[in-house]
Amino acid sequence: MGVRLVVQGLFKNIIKTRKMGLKFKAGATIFFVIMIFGLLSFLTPHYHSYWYHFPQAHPPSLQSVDFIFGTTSNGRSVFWSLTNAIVNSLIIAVVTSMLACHIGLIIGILSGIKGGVIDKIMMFLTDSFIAIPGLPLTIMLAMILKPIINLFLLGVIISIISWPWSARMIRAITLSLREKDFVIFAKFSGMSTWKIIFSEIFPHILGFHATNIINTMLGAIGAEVGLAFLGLSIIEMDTLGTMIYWIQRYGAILQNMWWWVVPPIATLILLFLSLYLVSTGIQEFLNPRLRRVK
Amino acid sequence: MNDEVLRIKNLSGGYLVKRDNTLDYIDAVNDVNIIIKRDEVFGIAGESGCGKSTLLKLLYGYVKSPLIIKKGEVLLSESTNYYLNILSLKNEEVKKKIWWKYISWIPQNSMNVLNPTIRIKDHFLEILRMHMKIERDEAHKLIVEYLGLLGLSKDIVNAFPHQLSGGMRQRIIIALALITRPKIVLADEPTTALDVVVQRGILQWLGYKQRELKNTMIIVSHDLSIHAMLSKRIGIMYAGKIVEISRSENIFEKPLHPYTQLLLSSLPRLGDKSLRIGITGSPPDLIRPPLGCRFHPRCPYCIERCIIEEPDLTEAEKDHFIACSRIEKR
Amino acid sequence: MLPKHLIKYFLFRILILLATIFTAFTITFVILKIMPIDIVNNIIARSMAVTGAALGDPEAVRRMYEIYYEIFGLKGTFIEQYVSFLNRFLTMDFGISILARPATVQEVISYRLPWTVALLVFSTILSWVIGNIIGAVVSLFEGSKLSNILQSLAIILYPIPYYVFALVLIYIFGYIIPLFSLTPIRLPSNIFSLEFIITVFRAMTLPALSIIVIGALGWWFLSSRAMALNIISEDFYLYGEIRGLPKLHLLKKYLLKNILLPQITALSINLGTIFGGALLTEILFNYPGLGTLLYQAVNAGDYPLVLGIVSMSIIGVAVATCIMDLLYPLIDPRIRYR
Amino acid sequence: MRKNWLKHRLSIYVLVCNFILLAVLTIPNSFTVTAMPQLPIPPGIPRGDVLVIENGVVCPGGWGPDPYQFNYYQVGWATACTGFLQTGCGSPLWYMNLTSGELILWLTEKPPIYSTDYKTLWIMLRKGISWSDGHPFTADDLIFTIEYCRKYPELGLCNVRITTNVESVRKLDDYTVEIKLKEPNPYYHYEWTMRHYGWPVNFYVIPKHVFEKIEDPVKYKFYPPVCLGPYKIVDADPTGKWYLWERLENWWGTKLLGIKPSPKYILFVALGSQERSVIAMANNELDFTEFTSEYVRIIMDRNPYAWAWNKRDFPWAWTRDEGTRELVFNILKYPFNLTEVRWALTYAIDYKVIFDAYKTPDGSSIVPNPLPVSRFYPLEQLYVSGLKTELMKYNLDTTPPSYIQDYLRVLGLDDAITWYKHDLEKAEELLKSVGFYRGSDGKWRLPDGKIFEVNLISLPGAEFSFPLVHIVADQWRRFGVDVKLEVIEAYWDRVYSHTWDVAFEWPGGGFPTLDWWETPREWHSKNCVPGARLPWVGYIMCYGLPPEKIPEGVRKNIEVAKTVFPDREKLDNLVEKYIDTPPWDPRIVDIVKDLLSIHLKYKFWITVFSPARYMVGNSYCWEGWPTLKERYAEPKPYCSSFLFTILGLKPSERCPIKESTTEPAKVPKGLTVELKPLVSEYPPTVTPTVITTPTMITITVVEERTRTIISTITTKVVEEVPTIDWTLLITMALVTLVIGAAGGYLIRARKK
Repeated sequence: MGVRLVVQGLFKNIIKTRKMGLKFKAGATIFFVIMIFGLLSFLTPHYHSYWYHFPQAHPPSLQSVDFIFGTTSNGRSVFWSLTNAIVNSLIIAVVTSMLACHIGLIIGILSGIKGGVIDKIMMFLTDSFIAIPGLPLTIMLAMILKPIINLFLLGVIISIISWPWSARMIRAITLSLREKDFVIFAKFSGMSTWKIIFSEIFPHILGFHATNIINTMLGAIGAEVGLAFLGLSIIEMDTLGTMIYWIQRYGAILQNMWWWVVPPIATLILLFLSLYLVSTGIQEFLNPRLRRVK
Repeated sequence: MNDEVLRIKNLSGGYLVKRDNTLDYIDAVNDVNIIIKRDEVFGIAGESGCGKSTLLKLLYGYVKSPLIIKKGEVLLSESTNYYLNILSLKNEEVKKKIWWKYISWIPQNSMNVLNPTIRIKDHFLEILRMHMKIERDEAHKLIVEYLGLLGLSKDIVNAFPHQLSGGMRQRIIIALALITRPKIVLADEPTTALDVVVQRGILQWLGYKQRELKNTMIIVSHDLSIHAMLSKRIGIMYAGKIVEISRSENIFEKPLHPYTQLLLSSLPRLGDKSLRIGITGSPPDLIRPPLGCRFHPRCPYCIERCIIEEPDLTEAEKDHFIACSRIEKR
Repeated sequence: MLPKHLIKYFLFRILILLATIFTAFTITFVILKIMPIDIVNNIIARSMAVTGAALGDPEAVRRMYEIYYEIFGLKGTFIEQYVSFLNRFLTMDFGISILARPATVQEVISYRLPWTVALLVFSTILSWVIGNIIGAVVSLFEGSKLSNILQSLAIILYPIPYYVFALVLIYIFGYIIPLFSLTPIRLPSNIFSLEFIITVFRAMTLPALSIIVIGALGWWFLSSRAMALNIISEDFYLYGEIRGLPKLHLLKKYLLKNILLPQITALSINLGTIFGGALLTEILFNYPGLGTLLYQAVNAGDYPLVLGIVSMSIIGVAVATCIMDLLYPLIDPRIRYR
Repeated sequence: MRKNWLKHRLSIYVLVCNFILLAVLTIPNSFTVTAMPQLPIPPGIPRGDVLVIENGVVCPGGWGPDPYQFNYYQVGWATACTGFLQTGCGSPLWYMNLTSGELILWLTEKPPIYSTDYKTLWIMLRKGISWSDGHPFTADDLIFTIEYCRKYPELGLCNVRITTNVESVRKLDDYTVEIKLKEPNPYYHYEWTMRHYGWPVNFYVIPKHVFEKIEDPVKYKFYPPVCLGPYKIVDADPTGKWYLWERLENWWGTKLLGIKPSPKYILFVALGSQERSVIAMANNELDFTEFTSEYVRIIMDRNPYAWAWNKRDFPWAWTRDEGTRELVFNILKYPFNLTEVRWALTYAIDYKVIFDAYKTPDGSSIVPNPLPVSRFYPLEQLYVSGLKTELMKYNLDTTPPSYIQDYLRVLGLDDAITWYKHDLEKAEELLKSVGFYRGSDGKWRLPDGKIFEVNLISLPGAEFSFPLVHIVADQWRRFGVDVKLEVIEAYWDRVYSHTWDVAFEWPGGGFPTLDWWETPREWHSKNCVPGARLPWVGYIMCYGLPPEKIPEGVRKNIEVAKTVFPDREKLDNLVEKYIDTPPWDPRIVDIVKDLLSIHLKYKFWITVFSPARYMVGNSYCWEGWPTLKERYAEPKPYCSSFLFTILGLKPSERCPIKESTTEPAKVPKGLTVELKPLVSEYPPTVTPTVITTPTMITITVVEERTRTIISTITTKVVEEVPTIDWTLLITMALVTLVIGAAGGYLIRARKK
């Protein structure tokens, strides 16, 4: 119930705040810059993965690209780590959002539209997953899958804790849509349930779904950093989480190695900020009610 | 004896809206002059979007961004020869001195106007404590008594709004507006949300109440049948201007303004089986209202003068004011 | 006496609650069982590695393993173990914690529960109150400078991962300005003394601050502001304004009352989660709460302890949701039992 | 006009924000805030009376889940974080002086006395000892301990170890105990000697008068513990974050030996992470802990009172840890059963990189170690130098960097022996000789065309495994081996599933005694029987045996490869001889040499280094930490021998003291004896004249030359501590700048 009101509130709020377009632009710009940065990772030199290839803890200098952001305590280039980290973190984020949001979407719509026993069973499953504390569940799963962990699996693990929330939200919206005149009308005009879902319900959920995808991406990046903090991410790869893990491990902050500390944390914050702005922007963009106001 | 209650003088107002980085002014109310008398039901009619509700808001002094007043006065006759300009008062002053003491308001859309989380009696209590400075216990007694007087059951005092039917809610809202016995009651489309049967009952009740309390009532509605039932005088509004004012018999029997005529002809009448003719075209864009008579693009009797000259409201017959160049000329 | 359909509804809701708890418990148990950790093996192997001495008789070693499996309830097939743990779950007696042997799970939890509850109840409620009030007040001044600054701040604070924020807090207040000690604290025996308050304050301020700032200015603020703006555009609020009600009255009776009702649901779920502890915050601040304990237990594969804490959290969340479902119609007059 | 101003306002906002931040950060710093110690001690106790120890790496998660668990014979390391060992609460019969290898007679009056066939051990207890509750300590307690362990199989390890070794135990008089062993074992007294950790390495005596009343040994917690050491527990945090111990004023040691430790209170705290430890020590809230090489440079920068192994001079590193760090192969599994593969992987490691990775600013680092023997006196001289010619056959680096050689010389070690050459050609040659080939992608393929994958596992908590495993994984990958590195919490369980290829461990090492240590005892093929669980030493006992002889537990999980091991019999014989030879017998030297030669030849483990550990004491409140020059004790804060560090401390003038004594309580000279257990034909009480067989050690070992060489080394001077931490500030400022800019952008965007 509360969730439903919050969602409605968010929607209406966005209609009210007229300058959201700027938020979207700002978010997209920051995201674009980060993405360009990430795309540079395709130019990563082969020696990047080697430890102690560069001098240790070298402050930033302009002598070559490798040294732009300096080097780490284990003699790796912060610049290349960062570019790779962005890509890898985004892969995890995309996998998670694609899985969690679509599972949530299907379950949410089905239980919202069908109602009755199906709704009860699905919601009780969702509630069960919500009741299990999230982070410990992720930790357990990460430990189980540790021997075969990769970016995709990490995404799967994180999506296991994120889908129930999507499902609940989508269900709440579907329920409110179900009572709307146009859906009732469609139902009375003999449309099949699937037709109703695709032609009447889906377009209205699309806006929320898009923002939900981005919010889940945001959550996934955060969850990965959390897992990495406990050493449960893929330490062998560069992600934003593992970068922070190594910083922590080598005491980079206390060693005053700001060139190593600032890039991942700043990127993380900027990435979060940009995704958040984009998500609010998309809400504004895709919401049909908003279009009417314009 | 001065039986004037409210005098609206050259009132102009509208909305300032920012669109695509340009400030637009929506000319919702333009140069309105009305005199409203004591113990009278004055109706304002017109199509949607003609500025009826805006006029009402201005009368009430509820001026809040983006609504602005351009010019004009709303004079409230406080005593025989003393007029108070509502629009010159500060927001807080209007709130404290005028609202519910002199003027109260019956809002549109009765379904949603009551706070769903507080009880009916709390709505009354709020008003009594705010505007009459009556203590809680006393007010409580008063409310029960009052509702009894209105013929409402005592039980609803403790009910929540959603537990009541639409008609009941509307009655409550009307009761709310009348509890302080204000001189003027403004009703903004008081019965739109209700079905016809309930509507009728409510209107009868409202008329009865008005006769009993002998206060002035200004009713805004696009529905002429409501006016036929209640209003003693009717002002017809079109595109922010009053185009015709007269007693309701006059308006319904022999409307002079072409707009009024068209409006009435689109109204079904008992026993009349002829096809109803709607008004062609749509109301003008109030950001750039047409020059001359604002009705001229849709007027079947449009002459050249209508395009050039803006007609003034003149008394064509006794107590029958009309703003039309053709009539004026006649 | 309650009407019949209400009793039916109540019973059904409680049935759902039990089913939820049961399913969540089963999921946890299965996942724990899939976890590739045999704690008995881990403990014995570790001791053996450190001893560096031959264990000699394989028969004796085998016996030792058997005894430990038996003591920790890890004997038998999957189904047998499941039944035995379900039995423990139903009696809420999780037996002996493997890590803290011979202390029982309840004992170990009871040492830390007050800390976690104190921290999380305090910070959750405080951030809820602050966030909602600021959100509602700011919505009244929508478009003003204050509102813009607060909103920008919230948008920036909301996405900051709280561990980053926590680290910054530790460095600033623990090291650069050592206002708060990083060493664990000792609680004075007299809980009504000033010293007690100061000690608790010292231990809890930083972790609580990290939760409150992010929580209050992040989620609670944004959501309550969104809802407040929604309500301000409602007819009843407008009518309240038209009736000339004072601003404070409008804020209290019209805005906050309508915002808080849905927010209470969210709060109750949040309060339900406190039995799981705040894992990362507790680890970062070296806080003696359930979160760290749970992490330790998961790492070691201490089934009874993990199941104990997780079950508490599951029950907490499920019961909170259920209670809210049942009580909500009493609080919010708009909702009726379906 | 107004718009212009708006534009500037953004930058003004950001600037102002940054200035405020800078001010907030710098002002308190420039006034040098004096950190008030806010330790969890009862009110009224001055800081100078409390010694604050962080015991760090050994406790899982830094703290015990149940702080009131002191029943140490139960499974698990219940007492690991409590200070139980360090304060001597769990007192052994003998301590070993780990700097000299001598025995310290603690609860005993004499060294252990063996019968000539090594089947009986007589222990003579010191008279006049009492428990902390005043109850006298007698032979009954010792006998009760053994019988208690024997009686309860629920106690697990304790029960297993007693039943495997002890035939019977008998009281000769109140202070003499006779232990009859099942098999001749001249090493049995080690089970009762505190060498490096405590239980489960060695036994303690438990108070009979307390434990005999216990019915269920599983449920009993033994809190507060009844001790034999100079401290008793006062209070413990219910959440296990700290333990406070108070000096026992009527301790038997003060009466009998004249030892009175200086600190009135000892506080053991768990700070949770190295960062917090650094910050706490910088604030003088912590007196002793261990740091990793990354953090030690930070603390030496931040606190001018921090003392490492040589105070503030070179070398900071303490390299005398009893364990060497090794990469152990799963030699039962193909292709790691092939000696060529193991050697190839050894040659693919560049030890110089590892040395640099562990190096601290002063120049000290790990000690490269080609053999699984500790590199200190006498093991270095006996075995490492002793096997020099043997080692040279295996491609030892003859031209090591001079800084490594200088470093070895300072430590008194053989500077010619560093490590194997980083020889990729030889490695390649070796792999090709067993049919491996390189694929087109540069990765190694097994003869059957599969990619050569190595699954390297390691503990997460062990600071010495990091960054070693990462470097090795990296170097092997560069060599073309597909390495999958796994850092696992439940490491031991994983090890026992046998499903790994290479594991990081420390099975090698040794003490400053002639014998190497226990590991070779298990290499005998008789330990490899079908029903057994393989003890953790890299499965050498099963190497070369036919697969059907390998325990089922192993065969169930991995495919056991057939292996040719021509030296199997020789190894078995050597192990038998090793077990029969007493540790003080000089003949053991040759046996160990032969064992090591076989080990070296087949390269079962890659011994990488002797770790450099950074044990940092804070001399702000307490002085007299053991240093290179005054090496009176081992500085490990979590081991039992830390009691002797505590005994060597004295308060500095800087902290207020009330009840601490101002002088350190050094252990009297007469307590330490050479490790030469007495061998007798008769029990000591039966014939009071003990016949000792004169088995003098005839090897002359060179005394360590540490002190004389120090001056020849250029030490790096630690830079002066800056009062204002500019880089951190700039970091913060940059972060806020970014945040501010984004915020400003939003504000401006809305203003439009």
